[in-house]
Formats: sequence, structure tokens, C-alpha cells
Amino acid sequence: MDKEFITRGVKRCSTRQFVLWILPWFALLAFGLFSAGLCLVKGLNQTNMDNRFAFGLWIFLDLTVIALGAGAFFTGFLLYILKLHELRAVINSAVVIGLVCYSGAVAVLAVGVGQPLRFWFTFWYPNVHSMLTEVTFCITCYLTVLMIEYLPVVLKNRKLRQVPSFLVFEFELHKLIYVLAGVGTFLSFFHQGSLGGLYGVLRGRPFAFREGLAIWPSTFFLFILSAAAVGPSFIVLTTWLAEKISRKKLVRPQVLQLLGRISGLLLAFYVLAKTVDTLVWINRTSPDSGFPAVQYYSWKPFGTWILFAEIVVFGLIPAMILLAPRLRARSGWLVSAAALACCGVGLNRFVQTVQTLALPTLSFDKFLSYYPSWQEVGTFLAVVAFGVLVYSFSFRYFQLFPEERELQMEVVQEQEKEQLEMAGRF
Amino acid sequence: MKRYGMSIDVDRCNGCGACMVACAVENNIPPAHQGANDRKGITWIRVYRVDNGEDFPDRRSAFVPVLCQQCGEHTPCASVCPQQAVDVDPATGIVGQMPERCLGCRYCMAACPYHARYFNWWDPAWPAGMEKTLNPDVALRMRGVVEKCNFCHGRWHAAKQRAAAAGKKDIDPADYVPACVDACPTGAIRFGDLNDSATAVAEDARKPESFRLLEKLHTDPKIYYRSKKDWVKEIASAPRPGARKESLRG
Amino acid sequence: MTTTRRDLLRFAGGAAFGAFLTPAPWRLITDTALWSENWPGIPRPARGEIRTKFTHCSLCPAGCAVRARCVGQQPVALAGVFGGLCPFGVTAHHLPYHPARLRQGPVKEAAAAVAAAIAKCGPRERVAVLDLRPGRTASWTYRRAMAGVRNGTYIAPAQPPVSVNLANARTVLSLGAPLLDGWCSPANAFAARDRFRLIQAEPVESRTASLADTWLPIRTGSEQALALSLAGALDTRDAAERTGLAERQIVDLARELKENGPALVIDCRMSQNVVALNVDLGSWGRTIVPRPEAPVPAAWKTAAPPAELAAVPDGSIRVLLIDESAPGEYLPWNEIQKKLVSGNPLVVAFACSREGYGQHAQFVLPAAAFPEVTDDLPAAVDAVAPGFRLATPLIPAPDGLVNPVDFVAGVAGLAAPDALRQRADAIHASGKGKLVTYADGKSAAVKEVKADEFWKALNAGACWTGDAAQPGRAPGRDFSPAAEAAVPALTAVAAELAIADSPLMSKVYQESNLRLGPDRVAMHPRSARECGVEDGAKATLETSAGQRRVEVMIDSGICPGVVLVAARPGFEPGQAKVVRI
Amino acid sequence: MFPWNYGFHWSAGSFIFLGAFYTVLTVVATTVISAALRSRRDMRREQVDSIRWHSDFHDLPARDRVCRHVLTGEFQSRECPHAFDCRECSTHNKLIEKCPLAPVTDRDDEIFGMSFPLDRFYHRGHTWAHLEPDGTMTVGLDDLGRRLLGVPDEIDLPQPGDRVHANGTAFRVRKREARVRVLSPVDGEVVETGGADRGWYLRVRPDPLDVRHLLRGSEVRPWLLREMERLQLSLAEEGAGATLADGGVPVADIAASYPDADWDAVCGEMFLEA
Repeated sequence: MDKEFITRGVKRCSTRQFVLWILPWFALLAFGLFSAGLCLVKGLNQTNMDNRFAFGLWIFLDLTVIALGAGAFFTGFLLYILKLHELRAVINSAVVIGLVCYSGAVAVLAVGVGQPLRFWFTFWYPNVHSMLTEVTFCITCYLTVLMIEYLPVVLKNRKLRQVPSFLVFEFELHKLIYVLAGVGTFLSFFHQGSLGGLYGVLRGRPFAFREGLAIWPSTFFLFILSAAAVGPSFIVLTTWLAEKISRKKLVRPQVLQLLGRISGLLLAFYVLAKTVDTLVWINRTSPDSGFPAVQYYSWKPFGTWILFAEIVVFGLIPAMILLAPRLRARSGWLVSAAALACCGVGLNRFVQTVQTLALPTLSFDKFLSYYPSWQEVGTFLAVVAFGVLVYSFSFRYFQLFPEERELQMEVVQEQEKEQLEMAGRF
Repeated sequence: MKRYGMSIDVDRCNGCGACMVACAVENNIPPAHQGANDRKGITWIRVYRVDNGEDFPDRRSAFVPVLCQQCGEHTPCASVCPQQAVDVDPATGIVGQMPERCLGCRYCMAACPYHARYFNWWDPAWPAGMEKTLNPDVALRMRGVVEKCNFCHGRWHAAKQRAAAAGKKDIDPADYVPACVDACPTGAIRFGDLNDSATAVAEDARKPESFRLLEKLHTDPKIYYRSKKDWVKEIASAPRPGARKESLRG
Repeated sequence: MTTTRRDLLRFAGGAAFGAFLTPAPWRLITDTALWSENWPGIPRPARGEIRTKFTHCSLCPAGCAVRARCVGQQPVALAGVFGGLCPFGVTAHHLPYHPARLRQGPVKEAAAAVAAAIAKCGPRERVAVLDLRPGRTASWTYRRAMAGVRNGTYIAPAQPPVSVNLANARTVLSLGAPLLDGWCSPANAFAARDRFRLIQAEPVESRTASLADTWLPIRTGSEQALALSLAGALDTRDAAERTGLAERQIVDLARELKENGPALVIDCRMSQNVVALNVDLGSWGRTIVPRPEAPVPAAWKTAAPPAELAAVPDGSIRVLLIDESAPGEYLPWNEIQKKLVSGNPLVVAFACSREGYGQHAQFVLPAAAFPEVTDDLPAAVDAVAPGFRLATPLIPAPDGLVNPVDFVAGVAGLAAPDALRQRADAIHASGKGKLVTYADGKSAAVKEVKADEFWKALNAGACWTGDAAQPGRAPGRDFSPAAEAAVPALTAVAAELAIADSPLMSKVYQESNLRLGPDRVAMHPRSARECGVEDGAKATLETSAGQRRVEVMIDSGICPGVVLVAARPGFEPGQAKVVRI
Repeated sequence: MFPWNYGFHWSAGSFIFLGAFYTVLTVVATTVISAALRSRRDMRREQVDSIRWHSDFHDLPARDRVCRHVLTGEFQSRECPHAFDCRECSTHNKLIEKCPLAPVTDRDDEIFGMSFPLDRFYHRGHTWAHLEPDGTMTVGLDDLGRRLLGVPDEIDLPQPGDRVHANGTAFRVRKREARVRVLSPVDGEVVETGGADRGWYLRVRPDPLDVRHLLRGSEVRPWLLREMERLQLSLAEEGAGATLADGGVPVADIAASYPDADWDAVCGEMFLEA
């Protein structure tokens, strides 16, 4: 029934099947919106955050999804600025992912502040020395950019492009897309960085505090690096998932491998930088502020294992896998390595947000624990559901993978060949 | 240029809590919502109970009032606030909080190593009739904003006006004292201008047994604690797991 | 030229654009920021003329002088006149607004019932008044009233027969008395604190213990034993046995008290043994003196003598009127109950809330809460000289309240018009002592002021202090042996809670754990382990006062075998049981 | 944010920070606005058709964008940079000058049993243009196109007097679920409309008369060969199984013989519409 909306020549499941797929996600979204509504109407007392655990699940979520969404800016950068044309195959899906992650993050931030109605104060009375100001500015600007970048994808929809003005606008906008890609890169770059700075500047939290260049602590750069490294991995992951769920070939394996390679390379750099940073921190920064670094890891359950896991298990190992052409070539290895990398960035953001706040600063503090309330989890799930829905709709009605039809053809051709060979044999 | 500060004699504090309630009375802090606990309440000044980690009968406790330490040097909270809701008044050295400007992002709370900042998790509410006892000199805060000790800014302002009325440009030191200092029955808390070396506070600050919390963070707090007991002095330094049992009360 | 719609649109657009170049819209937006302060439902503090009023805090017998900052008539902040106040005093002006505050009561019915009950009082049945804070003028009125009633009895908790003079003490041994935490007026205690060495003998590390120079952790209920052994009336080994101290410690303590005099030994009620011990230490007249009292009109001498509850025969009280409006030492209800007649006795309580004896009374009549009350304060336990201090109302009492004094006087048909004034006149007539006015801090000899001024001054915030009486002959040193009580496995010790305190006390009970909250108990890790509970565990607590759910807190400053219970006044230490839920 | 806000103070930080912010805003705004203006201009200039074709062309798989000279074997592989408009293609002109079209060997109109008369110019969108004696040009579907659509269920022809553009939409056809626009081989003004029965659909007065971008003569066979491959490929893809594998003659109405094929996709493929 919605056939005329679906790109000509690509295969999509029946409407009924699609409805069955999105229904549970809609249910989840509804539940999430309800719990978010509670937090907005009744206030943040609905959460399990408190004066000592001022940040919780949500900030962790924000930092993580934004790191994962970095694929959008970085792929755009590689494609439009560095002209890696193979990546045309995934850029649309990257944009959608970026859009999903950033809009989700913004939505959660809006729920997470005590006075959402005052969001604009940050623009009105910006404290230019605060990392959060930088974050707010970048996130809003970049979200706008992403929406504009998403526009062509939407307008290219088979039905919409029948409208001449849409068609023309899409055509013209697409010509200028590289400008937006450039701006997006700039913004996202700073955004990722300032998210890292967010914790790096906390002089009062020696566990997070780092020295760095000028006004930017080392975490600023580490976050950029890790985000750039994980973004492509996440695209590999999502694309693979999309292929598995839709049971179709969507991009050439070479493209995914290229992404994997880039990811691996950056990840290796990141691991190196992170190691150096950690050493400096253990031996200089932390002792200087009177906190022997050992003690951070003597509060159960956050032992040194967490450091090891962060750097080696989720850093070095995936990097190695992604850098090894032979392993990379096997989709199993590629995908699991990408998954590892994504978990790694998640763990890093978790350590930055949760462990920092859990650790005591005063000698008579307790080591704090925190479990999110169901309202918090609900809001979290709302973002996930929102993401899945946006991606599903985009996948169904827009051309996320321009090479899809071509690949279909190739598959058929293969079969043809085989048949001909068979015919020849007899 | 004044640098208001405080000196607290830990050996004299008996942990009665008069300072905490007096602060609440002065600054129109509402009573706890029934859902509030020691991590969701609002206590601009909070008395912690610390101990020497020994077991009965050798266990000894001390009470440590912790309020905003009024950091002077790269004040952790002021630099992080995204919308200039926190500022350090150069004339007094007091770290001010503007709740009407606050977005409620709680970044400053994460930044504060002394946990001296408190968030309004609930709408402020008083039992029927009790709102009559609110202090007219202090504006109320609404749900969703952060607040903290500002050395009873209302009192400072009133004192300033009195001084102006009397034609003096400077506040009479006796005329401006925060509520907690007023209330303390043991006289453990002293308040005054640290820049004026003659004041009792400056004197206390110079005493050998006086110390500040987490001095090595280089935040230059203006609250000077002092005690003759060595194990009490240890509270100034970073936590050492196992060295002292967690203070489960207070 | 003709203007088309297009021109108009152009003009509007241009105007809009131009407006953005003026500061006006920006200012407007900035202001909305300020408007967003006024969240709906947030009360506005009332404005008005700021005045200072003086009175005395009537929450406890210490009766500290209070300076009240008022907006118009309404007090908005309380502060001490001589030094600080306790947290309860600081927030006393909230009491009228306590959610549990009693505002209405069946006054007429109660009066009728009492009259009826008195009428059908049997020959051996009594009409009694229980006065929690004896020594007030109101107490005198009760006694006079009871004198006028057949079998009228005036019951009051035992008063410390002496008062202490901290100023003279150089060594103070406190047997579990919260010396620095509300036992006497904080101003006095801390003024004298630096001059004496404080030794606190107590099973839990109380506030006083933590501030004491020495804390002797002794077993529960062994205070008397320690006192006796210090007086030599009990074998040291035996005492060491009971207190859990080393013999050496007791011996040293005894020596210190002798050598580093003047010494002062106190316990909560200045029991007979403690007084005797002090006499023994030669402190009579130096650190302890007979309890002074302000003069009373000669006409009052006919009043009924105060009786202790124990002295009243069991099952003899038909009508019991309890004045709880001036809280003091609460007598355990089960003790009181014994004294009531078996066939429906009549109990009337005058209180600000139902939480106290009101739970057991047929009638609870609303009495005035602190800043509304008109009353005087008895001499505090640390008052060396007689004094007269009024608690004058800062705000008018709401309608529907009863003044227990008037009620009792009415019942007894005693005309007691303005007893306070009469007493003030009597004091003035005595011509002794001086009048200290708080507003200016001046003191004037009573002789110099006229009776009216005297009275006016007392109401406007002043106190009369008489001359310290000569100690006179010391009481004989006769010791009552300490009861050898079997120490239960787990003893409940009370951390006192007020019957009703300001909602803001949540700062110390709930929003921090500075004081033990109503639903909390604290115990030593070991005893916790024995009860199978850990920190923060929910458990049920069983004591003489009944069973309730509590949260357990671990505190290694508490004697093993003791559970510290936040309990309302009148809670007797004793056997306890903590069971994990 | 602005000097007139309370709490604003000039500092290097605010200069840099706000400077960067405003720059970003300006750039983004400018981009969007200029895109809007340019599309407005395009609309004014009635370039919708050509833009539609360009965007279609842009979305064609690489295989389908090959230069005509690859068909004739002059190039190994070359992607057409001009969206099949050889009139603007310098390479094409040079090549034509260097080696004009090989003369047609057999004068047979039959290719794979389909009639492709050599007196016509063929467009890669399966239309032909035939120069009539009166100087007008008739435009019709070539034989393969005809067989693909068979007897169209619906035709939407332009009115006489309308202009058609080379590579622009000549007319729209519906066959079964397939809705396709048929590309016009020439620029010009429609003077008369025909129909399937009359063999041609439009009579156009060409201006300018330029057919350099159309296939002719010996180019037709290799092109058609390729088209047959594409056809069978897409038929195969649409689940019609192995078809025409032997290069057999397509039936008169292919659509009818593959009832369960996604005809929309096939036509889209063959008529070069995304």
C-alpha cells in the first residue's frame, strides 16, 4: 500500500510486517515518554540522582550516544573533505545515525536539567569559560546541521521528489553539502572535545581532572580521538545489523573493511594516547592534588580491572583486529571488533561520569552507589526506541544505501553466471 | 577589598546542629520533603560526624561543620557554570549563587569537592501557616535549581544598607555575622575578614593547628578548621580507604 | 501614490527588523528570565517593620533568654541573648505551625466530666494534678488549687534538690548527664567549659562524651555503682565489675576528684547518692548549693505539698489532670497507670500535640505552644541564685486554646487572678536582687524600680536575679545502695526526641544523620552482628515502650550490648530486642 | 551573549567563542539560503526537467551510465559525464570527427526480431526521433520500449504547443503498476500528438535541430545488445527466472508474459528512471 513511497526497484518487507516490527518500539517509546513526562512534571525527584550523584544514567547516555554518533561527522569529513568516494555507500545511513544520536542526546538533556524552560539562558548569559557552554552551543548547532544534511535524504523519497520544488532544492542543497560537512566536522570535533573537557576540568574531582593544552584538558583530545575511532565502528555495526535484519546486501564488504581500517588506526592512536595520559595522571596530576591514584581503585567494585578493560580489552584488542587485513576481511571478526570498540567507548564514558562521582573526595565521605530509577531507565529506553524507529523508517522509505539495488543486480548476475555454467556443463 | 572567611574550632563543636537549623531559618530553606534523605536534602551547612577509626571503648568522635568553602582561587563551581549563575564577588570574596539564573544542570555540584551545593529536588513547601515565619530578606528558590551557602548574603545586604544609612561606607564587623555563627551555642565558629590580620578569624587562620579541607586542590578555601587532635587534622587530606571507618552517622 | 497591501507588508517587515536593532526586545527577553523566578505555589515572605522582642524559651527548664527578630508581630528568627541557643530553641517559633499541633479540643465536655468525676469521688480516691515542670508560679497555683480540693494531690517529678555552680568547678564528673547538650543552659555551660576538666561516664559516646576531656565508657545502669565506689561506699573491685572499668581507672578518678577540686559530680537528676558524693568531696557551697527559689506571696504557703508519684498509693487517683504544656521530665505512663483507680479514671491532658500523654487521656485539651505561652521558668539546675523569668507571648494564642492553670483553678473553685503578677509584686516587695533588661543589657537594683515598671520590664524582656542564699548546713551523707540489676543481653538507651519540634529539625534528623532520627537505632557492629543486622538494615525493635520498625545504623562508639534508640521522653532504659525483617 | 545582557563582560574568550559561534551560524544560514535561492532560480528557468533527469542519471548504477563509445568499443570503459547529452561533450565531437560511424553492413531493420529502422535516431531512453519531410520530427517508443509497455493502460501526452526538452519528460505512461516517464529525444515544440496506434506519440517542431546525442546506424545494434542484457538481468532480478537466456525474440507484450515481475522496477530500469 505504501509502495509508491519506497524507492523504485529495492525490496522492502510488506507493510504488515513493518507495522509488526515497529509496534513494540512504539510501545517502548510511549513508555519512555511517559516516564520522561513524569520527570518534567513532577521534577527530578523522580530520579535516583541526588546531591552527591548529581549526574547519572542520562549523562552517561549522552556522552556515549554522542561518541557513537561521531560516525556522522567523521564519515562526512572523509567523504566530502578527504574525498573517499567509497563512503558514499554509507554516508546517508551515517547521517541518520548522527541525527538519531544527537537529537536523542538533546532530548535527554532537556529532561535532565532542573529548569528546562531556561535552556536558552545558556545562549543568553553564556559563560564562555565553561565546557558545558561549549557543549550546548556545539550540540545545538550541529543538530541543526544534521537536520539540514538529513533533508536531501528525505526529499529524495520517491513520492516527494515528484514535487518539483523539493526535487530542485534537494539537487541544489546536495551541491553545497560539502560546506555543511565541513561545518559539521568543526562543530562535532569541538563538541566531542568539550564533552571530554566537561570532566577533565573538574579540579575538585582529581579522579577526572587532567592537565592539557591551553584551556583544554587532555580528555578533550582523548574524547575526540576515541569518538572519531568508534564512529566508523558503530556504522559498521549498524550496517551489519541492518543487513542481518533486512536480510539484504546493502554495502560492499570493502566499504565496511575500509571503515574498519580507519577505525582501527584511530583506535590504536587513541590507546597510545590514553596510556600516556593515564601514566601522566597517575604519576603527576593526581598526586599533585593530594590524591594518590592507587586509592581510586581500592574502592570496590572499581578495581584496576576497569582500567585494564578500558585500555586493553576494549581498546588494544579491537584495534589489533581491525588493523589485521586478514581478520578484517572476515565479517565476523570485523563486526565483533567494532562491537568491542563501541563497548570500549561506552565503558570510558561510564568511568568518566559514574566512577568520578562515586569516588569520595572528603576523607569522611562514603563511597557512593547509585541505581537509576525506572523513570530514568524509561527515558533512556525512549531514546533507544526513537533511534530504532527513525532508522527503520528512513531505511524503508529513503535511500540509506545507494548501492543497494546495484548490489541486488550483482547478486542476480552471479546466479545467472552459475546457471550458464551449469548449462554449459551439460 | 574584603576576604570574608570563617574559622571553626572542631574541638569545641558538640554537633548539636543549631547552625544547620539556624541556617535554614535564616535562608528560607524548606523542611524536608518526606522523600528526602541525607543525600537529597538541603543543608547549606552540614555537620558531619568523623571518628578516629578505633573501636569501642577507644573510639572518639568529632563533629565537622561543612559549608561552602568559598574557594578563592579558580573556584571549581564558578568556572563550570554554563550561564554565569555563580560568581565570586571581588569586593567580599564570597562565592554567590543566583538561583533565578540557574538552569539546574548540576554541573557545579559535580565540580564541588566539598559537596556544599544542594539541588531543589522538590517544590519548596512549608506546613500551613509556617510560611509566616519566612525571612523577608531572602528570596525563595523554586524546584530544579541549585543553591548553597553565601555567608547569609541577606544579612550582608542588610548590614550594607544600615551602614549606608549611617553614612559609613564600610560595614561594622559586629553588624554582619552569618546565622550559623550567631546560633552556635559553643562559640566554635568565628567569622570575619581574613584580609584584616587583626580579626579573630585571621588570627585563628594563622594558628599552627588550623587547616583547610583538601588544600592541595589549590582552591584556596576561606573556611579554616582547627583541632589539637592529630586524627582530626587528618580529615583535611584525601580519603584513605581502610584507614578510617566510614562515618556512618552524621 | 497608492499604498497596496504589499507596501504594508513591506513596512511591517521593515519595522520588525528595525525593532531588533533596538535594545527593547533584548531587554524584554532578559526580563522574562527574572519572571521565571516566580514559580507558582512558592510563598512570598511577608514584609513589614522589623522589630526585636525578648522573651525566655519555655521549651525546657533551662529557659534561655531569647532575642526574637520579628516582622510586624511575627517572629521570623530567634537568637540567644547570652550566647547561642540549642537547635530546638533556634526553631521554637515554628512550633505553633507544627502539623501535629493541637488547635481545638472538647473544653466544655472535659470541664463537665471533671466536675462530675470529682463529685463522685470516693473517700479514698484522689484528684491529682501532674505537673511536668514544678517550681513555676503555675505549679504554685496547682498546689493551691489542690489544697482546696478534697484529697487533692499535686504530683511532680522529683526535682534536683540542689543546683550546681559550674563556674566554681575545676573537675566535673558527669554520670551520664548530657552536661553540654541541654542538661543546663548552654550559655552557662560553655561559658564555664574552659575552666573545668570534664569526665563523662556513659555507655554511649554522646555529644557530651565526645567533647569531654575523658570519656569513661561504662556499662548501662552502673552510674550509681561508680558514684558509690568513689564515695567509698562500694568495694572498688565490685564497682569495676559492674561498670566494666579497670579498678585502676576508678582509683585514679577518685584521686583526681579529691586532688583537682573543687570537684563536681552530676547525674541527670542529681540523685541522693550523687549529692552525698559531692558533700563527701567537700563541694557543698562551692560547686553545689541548695536549689534557690524566688519569693512567693505569703498567702500561698497554704498550698498542697508536692508529692512524688511513688508516694501516691496505687489505684487511688480518680481524676488526673496532666499539664504537659510546659514539658519537663516525663514519668513513664505505666508508673502513672498503676496509681489510677481501676474503674474508669478520668485523665485530662493539656498539651500542644496528642503525641505525649494525650495518647492515654480521655480528653486532650489544646494548650499554647512556645511563642504563645504566658508562663515563668523555674530555677535551672545550674542557677546558683534565685531568679524570675517570664516567657511572654510573642504572638497571640489562637482561639480555642485553654490555659491549664485557669482550668485547674476553675475546677477547684480557686480564684487565681494573675498569679504571675502577684509573684512579681512579692519579689519586688522583697526588695532583694537586681533586674537585668536585655534590650540594653543594663541591670538595676530592684529597690530602684517601681512595681509597675518591674512588671513591665519583666514582660518586655528582662529577668530578676536574687542574691545567692547561704548554703546552710550540708545534707547528711547517707547513701542508698545501687540496685544490682541483671544486665540484659541488649539494653535500649534513649536518645531523647522532643514530643514536637520544628519541621526544620528534619535538617538534623532526616536530611543529615547528625541526630538519631525517630525511626533509627544505632548499635555497635558486634551487637549488630549478634542480632543479625547490618548497617542500613530494616528491623523491628521491641522495648518496654512496644514494638516498631526501625533502620539500623552501625556506630562503633556505642557500648556493645547497647542499642541507642531515638525515643520520646518518658522512655525507660531496659531490655530490648532487635529482629531483622 | 550580547553586550546589553547583565553579566556580560568583554574578554578574549568571549570574542573567540562568540565569534566562532556566529560564524558557524552565518555559514549554515548562507548555505541553506543560497540553496533556496538557486532552486528558486532554477524553477524560474524551468530547469526542473533537466534537473530531474540529472538527478535520475546521478542515481543510475554505474553500468547504465556508460558512454556510447564504450558500446561501439572505442573505449574500454567510460562513464558519461554529461548525462547522455553528447551535444555538450567535446570528446564525442572529437571522436566523431576522427572516425565517423562505421557504415552499416546489412540494411536489415531486424535486430533480435525487433524492428529498428535505420532512418531514425534512437534515444537511450528507448524512444526514437524521425525527421519528417515537413521538417517536424515524430517521436515514438522504439520496438523494445513498445514491447515493454505493450498497450499502455494510460498515456499522459503533452498538449500541442508545449515544449519538450531532450532528456526531459516527453510523456508519461502507465502499464500495470509501472508508472514511467518517457524521455524526449529532442528539443522542440509539440505540434501534434499521436498514440500507440499511429506508431508515434508526438510530432515536434525541433529547435534547434540537433541529433548529435542520439544513436544511429551501427551504434544501435551493440546498444540494443546491452539493453537486452539489462532487461533480462532486471527481469531475472524481479524473479522472472532465466529468460531470453538464448537471446530469443522478446514477445510482443513482455509485460503480459511476466505477470508476477515487479514491472515498475523493470520499466524504471529500462527507461532510466530512478
